[in-house]
Amino acid sequence: MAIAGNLSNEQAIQAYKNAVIARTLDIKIISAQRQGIIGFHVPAQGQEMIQIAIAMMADNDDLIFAYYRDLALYIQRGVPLSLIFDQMLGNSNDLQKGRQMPDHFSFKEFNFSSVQSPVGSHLPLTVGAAYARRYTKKKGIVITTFGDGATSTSDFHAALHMASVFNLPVLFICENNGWAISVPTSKQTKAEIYKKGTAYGIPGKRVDGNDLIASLAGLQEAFDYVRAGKGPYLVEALTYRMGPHSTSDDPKKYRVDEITDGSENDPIRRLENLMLKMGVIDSSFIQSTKASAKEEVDKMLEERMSIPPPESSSIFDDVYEEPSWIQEEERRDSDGSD
Amino acid sequence: MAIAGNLSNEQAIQAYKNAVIARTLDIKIISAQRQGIIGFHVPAQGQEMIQIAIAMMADNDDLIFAYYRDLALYIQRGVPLSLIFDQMLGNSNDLQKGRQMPDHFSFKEFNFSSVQSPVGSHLPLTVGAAYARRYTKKKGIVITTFGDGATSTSDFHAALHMASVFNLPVLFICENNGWAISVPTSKQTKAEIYKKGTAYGIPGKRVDGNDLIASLAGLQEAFDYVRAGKGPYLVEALTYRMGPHSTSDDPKKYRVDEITDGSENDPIRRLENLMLKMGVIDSSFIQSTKASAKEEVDKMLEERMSIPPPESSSIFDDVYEEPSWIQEEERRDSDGSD
Amino acid sequence: MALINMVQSLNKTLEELMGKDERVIVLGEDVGRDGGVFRVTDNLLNKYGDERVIDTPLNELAIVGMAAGMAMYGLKPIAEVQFQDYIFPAFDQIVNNIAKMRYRTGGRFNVPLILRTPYGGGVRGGLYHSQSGESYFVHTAGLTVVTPSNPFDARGLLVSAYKKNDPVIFLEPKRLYRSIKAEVPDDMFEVDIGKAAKLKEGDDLSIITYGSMVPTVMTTVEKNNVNAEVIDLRTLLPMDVDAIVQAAKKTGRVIVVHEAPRTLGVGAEISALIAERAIDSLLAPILRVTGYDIPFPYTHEELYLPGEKRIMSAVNRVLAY
Amino acid sequence: MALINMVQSLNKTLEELMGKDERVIVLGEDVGRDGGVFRVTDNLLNKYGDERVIDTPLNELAIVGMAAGMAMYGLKPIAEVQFQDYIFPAFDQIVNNIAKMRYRTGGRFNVPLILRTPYGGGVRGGLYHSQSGESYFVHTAGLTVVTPSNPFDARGLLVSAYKKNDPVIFLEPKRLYRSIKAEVPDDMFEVDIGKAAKLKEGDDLSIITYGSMVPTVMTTVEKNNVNAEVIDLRTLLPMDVDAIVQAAKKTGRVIVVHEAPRTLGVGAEISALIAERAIDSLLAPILRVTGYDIPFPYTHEELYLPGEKRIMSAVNRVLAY
Ligand SMILES: Cc1ncc(C[n+]2csc(CCOP(=O)(O)OP(=O)(O)O)c2C)c(N)n1
Ligand SMILES: Cc1ncc(C[n+]2csc(CCOP(=O)(O)OP(=O)(O)O)c2C)c(N)n1
Ligand SMILES: [Mg+2]
Ligand SMILES: [Mg+2]
Repeated sequence: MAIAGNLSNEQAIQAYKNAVIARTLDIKIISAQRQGIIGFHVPAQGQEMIQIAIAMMADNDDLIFAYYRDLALYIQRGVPLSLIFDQMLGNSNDLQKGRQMPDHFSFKEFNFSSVQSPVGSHLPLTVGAAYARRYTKKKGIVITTFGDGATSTSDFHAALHMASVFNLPVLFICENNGWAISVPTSKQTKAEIYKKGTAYGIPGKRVDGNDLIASLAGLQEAFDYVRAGKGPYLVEALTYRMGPHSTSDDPKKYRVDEITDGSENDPIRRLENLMLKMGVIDSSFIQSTKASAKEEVDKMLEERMSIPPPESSSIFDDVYEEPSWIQEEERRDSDGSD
Repeated sequence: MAIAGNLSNEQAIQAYKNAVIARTLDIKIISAQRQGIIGFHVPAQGQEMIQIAIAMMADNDDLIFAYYRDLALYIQRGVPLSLIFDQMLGNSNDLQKGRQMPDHFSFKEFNFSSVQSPVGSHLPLTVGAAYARRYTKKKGIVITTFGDGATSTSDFHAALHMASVFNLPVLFICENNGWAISVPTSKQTKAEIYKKGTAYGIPGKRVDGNDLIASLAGLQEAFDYVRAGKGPYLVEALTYRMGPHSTSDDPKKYRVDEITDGSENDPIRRLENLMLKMGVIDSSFIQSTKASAKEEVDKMLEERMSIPPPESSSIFDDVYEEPSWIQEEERRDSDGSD
Repeated sequence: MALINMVQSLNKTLEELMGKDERVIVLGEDVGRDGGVFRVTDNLLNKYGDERVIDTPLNELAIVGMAAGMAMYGLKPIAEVQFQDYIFPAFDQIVNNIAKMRYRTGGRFNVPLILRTPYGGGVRGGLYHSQSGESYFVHTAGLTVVTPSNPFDARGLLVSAYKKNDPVIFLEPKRLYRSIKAEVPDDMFEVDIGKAAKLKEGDDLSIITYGSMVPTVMTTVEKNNVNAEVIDLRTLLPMDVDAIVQAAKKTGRVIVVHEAPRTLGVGAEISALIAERAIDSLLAPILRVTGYDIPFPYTHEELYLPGEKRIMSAVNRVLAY
Repeated sequence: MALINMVQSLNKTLEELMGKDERVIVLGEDVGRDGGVFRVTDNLLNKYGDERVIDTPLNELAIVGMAAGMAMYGLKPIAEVQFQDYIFPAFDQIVNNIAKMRYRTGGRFNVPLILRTPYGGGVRGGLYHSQSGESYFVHTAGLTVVTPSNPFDARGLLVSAYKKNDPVIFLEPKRLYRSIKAEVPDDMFEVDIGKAAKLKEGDDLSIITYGSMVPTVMTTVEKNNVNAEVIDLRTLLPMDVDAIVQAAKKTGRVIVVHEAPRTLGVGAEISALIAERAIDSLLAPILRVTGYDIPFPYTHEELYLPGEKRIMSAVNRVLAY
């Protein structure tokens, strides 16, 4: 039985569970940040549905250049909580050796690229990656996510332009959450984002990114187009940043929250309500899902917190394949203390 | 009597004369370049009509950010040949003190800004200039010209985006001459240039830039729109670069010339033929116009050539309003010799 | 006189400059409603309206390019780049347009803008919220580069930058935004561009530093009773060559401390100026205590930042020489 | 062995690298049909087709960003920026992505690309076809910066850059493209990155230079019978500190010659390395003969470029000290 379109009940349940885990994780991280356990966080609350839809649509072979607010995307794609926490904590288990701020993931094994802070600057890389994969005849397309603010950057322009000129299989997905820190989308641009591809001959589509079914349906067309080798495609997913921009931000300065955790318009609640209505789940399932998510997340943070930080002298590694005399000398001089 | 639309015979004759002067000047510069009198040149041959149309439509109050290939635009706007040659020669009369390569003009008195080499990088400046003029309640709009290649730059994106977001009176005019050095427009972009405004909510229009009448008619709508305060507008003028990209370029490497000086499809010839047909001019007028243009241009170069270069120590001026100790020390050390 | 921190000092000065000169326009990401992510532009929107305090789209090239156009045509824009790490998309505008406009037009156009940006580490910001990129600007003739190390200089340098008819890169050490308070006069005053400040007299050696490292150096020498003179450059381009050369001549022992990476950091130029002009006075090597030649790490950032131990080790080496 | 100029040497080496390694992709403005405005990529399109030799749209950010993406995913892109003056639109990609990718991913990604670009003056190119911007890159950890001064090194350094698994900024002194010929072996060979070359032995002083200034320095010392050792750095990041320190120790008199502006030019780092490591050997100030701290002028460019007179004046000052 399918809850809608091609979505089976099992898939819907899985998606729901992952959304709950993502939400629970997000809340946990914020409290860990307040306690000084984790340094920083950009909450993904409110954007889970489109992120889960992307992960559901993507093949394992597809390469994803995500951005810093994609927690649910990683979880749906199967990245274990342990690895996520290791990065957030910057501990010695972190695949990136504690080099980046929290939320700046790079899960190569799951065919993710590397998240960076400068907004939009991953986008030109997607073009080169897609070129390389086509040239080396690798399977899969390249998918990238970014915010509404990112569409203003020069990198966005450069990337769409090049992807179009070289007819590359890149699926650009804008998670338009209505805000770039304090700047609403209405002040960010006078054009509709999904139409911005027109400047490059790239088709576009807007989807309701807070609705799993609508997101999946909308993405289908985009994935089909790109997989067929017709070139890049631009999706604008309308969603909403439920919390502050980051743990350093105070949204009261500039807006009234329109969607809050657990309210009727909360995207997870919407999925929940749909599944309840269709009898796919019941309220005890919801309770147990939330409880077990909480237990899992709490336990995992507890566990990962005990992992020590990387060796301090490792900060001199990986500047180059082989450190130059400069890093070696500085490593010696630093002698592990400030 | 009007030759077409609002174009009077006198205006048409004036435009024709200026086109001939621009062409004659361009040819003269190329030969001066070959003789080592002038260092470099980017010929404007083939693009005279759209440039003249822009100058005809612009008010004196309008501020123009031109690019390096706009010789006819300057002439139609009334910039004397003497000033043009002074810049091309980099002599002590050059308003810019010999600081820039030939064709990089800055005629402030004629409400021109300053031409630079990095393609497209004048475009973001137009937005600020338009903002400043609106804020200080100055009359006039801001007009800017650029090539098809420039539409690929990040500066183009930034400028159109900001002009739209702040609803600024900037008229963007792309002189699409078919080539960016060796790269044809078909490889430069997959979209039609006049539609690129869609990404910003900016209307666009394509005009035949090799036809004076069509250019004027097409520009009218654009000027009206911008002057009415409706925001920026994008015009794509189809034209053709008749010569090499510059005096350093050899177009034989990459193309066959499709329009040549004096051929039936040469834009000046087209205007000439129209005016002949309509009886506005006759062949003796053509001859005398060309002869007097040649005489004027030849004489003027002869005259300006005798002007000495700027004082050599002036290279240390104008880095700042007041030189810092660094420039002063370097000026002393340089002592006027290499 | 009020006891205020650097954010307050900058905010107050911006507000007053806007009040006295209508040509002053503030623009940047989140500078309006939000008051800037560090609150330096707080309340300016309320007071002066959105024609003068502009929340821009997310494009630094556009912000800086637009500010440059404004400055060429009669305004006095004060643009903010949210973190110095994000200034690089505007680098072409800065190097090729802003720095060269007066020159290339033979002095007929100029670009009197101020480009403010918070720089430096110490806020657990990792690679992209911690960079000290002053060298990129100091190498660029046509720019003026200043950095205050305290609330007083912040106000004085901002007023001086405002009076300049050329572009000023105004680097704000974000670590010091709120960590120090100082008495700052209510009247406007200037801190001369191009003039260093001697923060402490001393005979045994000279420590030349600036911006974010000033309090670290001062605390270190005071705590350890080092008889050092301490110089705060305040302006990085043009540097106060006289102050630098005098310091070398006076003590013969010079240490430079900054947070930016060593290779071609500002310390290199200081060394070079001394090696050119005061070589005979030198009694010891010129040592540089600086950030490392690595990207700014997230974990162990305290290791990256020069601190007491590294400074004292250089002091002792130089004194023992 | 063939007697060829630098353009021919680079072109031949590119062609061979493409021939032996399918991962090599050449991209940039006008690199295809036109063969590059300086003809360095001549004929590559004919030989290897437009999937491997890519005429790109006019956007350096896009070129460099695309090359970086290629490099991260298995290719070996060799991108061209038509003039170094036009590299700044790509500066953010270079500084924030390319230079920091290996670091930020804990070594799990790397960006093995080569970014070729012609630099320097002497071609009457004015402000925007003449810049020597090496400092902007040398200050950036994560990059490797090389510049050949002759056709032999051009080939050897290009092969070495090709073998590196990290990004290399390959600066080509355009003034020397066709002005010197040299015997260049037909077999591929490497010129070690990080190793300077001693071009001439000498006892009275050491002249450290690189790239476009090498022939000027050599001609000057030969013509004037200066008993100087001449060092061609060849690699600017990491610099050959041993060669630099040895030179200072050997002769005690050092001059640096480069075309880039003085303030925070590469000469500053050379001075600083010596002032740190060989201060006691110095018998004279370290002088810098460099381009001036002004934008590159069009008229009087010969005045801007260091030449015989300025070099000899420094030589004489240092020898007389
Ligand atoms: C180039 C650059 N400029 C500024 C910033 C500071 N900054 C971080 S996130 C952000 C807003 C991004 O908004 P959007 O793209 O809509 O993504 P969202 O955070 O809403 O998911 C800004 C301005 C940055 N990281 N990079
Ligand atoms: C940023 C930048 N990159 C590269 C160049 C080198 N260049 C000079 S003109 C040109 C082509 C410009 O083409 P287009 O914009 O169509 O103008 P046209 O020359 O055809 O009039 C190029 C690539 C440059 N000047 N600036
Ligand atoms: Mg957003
Ligand atoms: Mg063109």
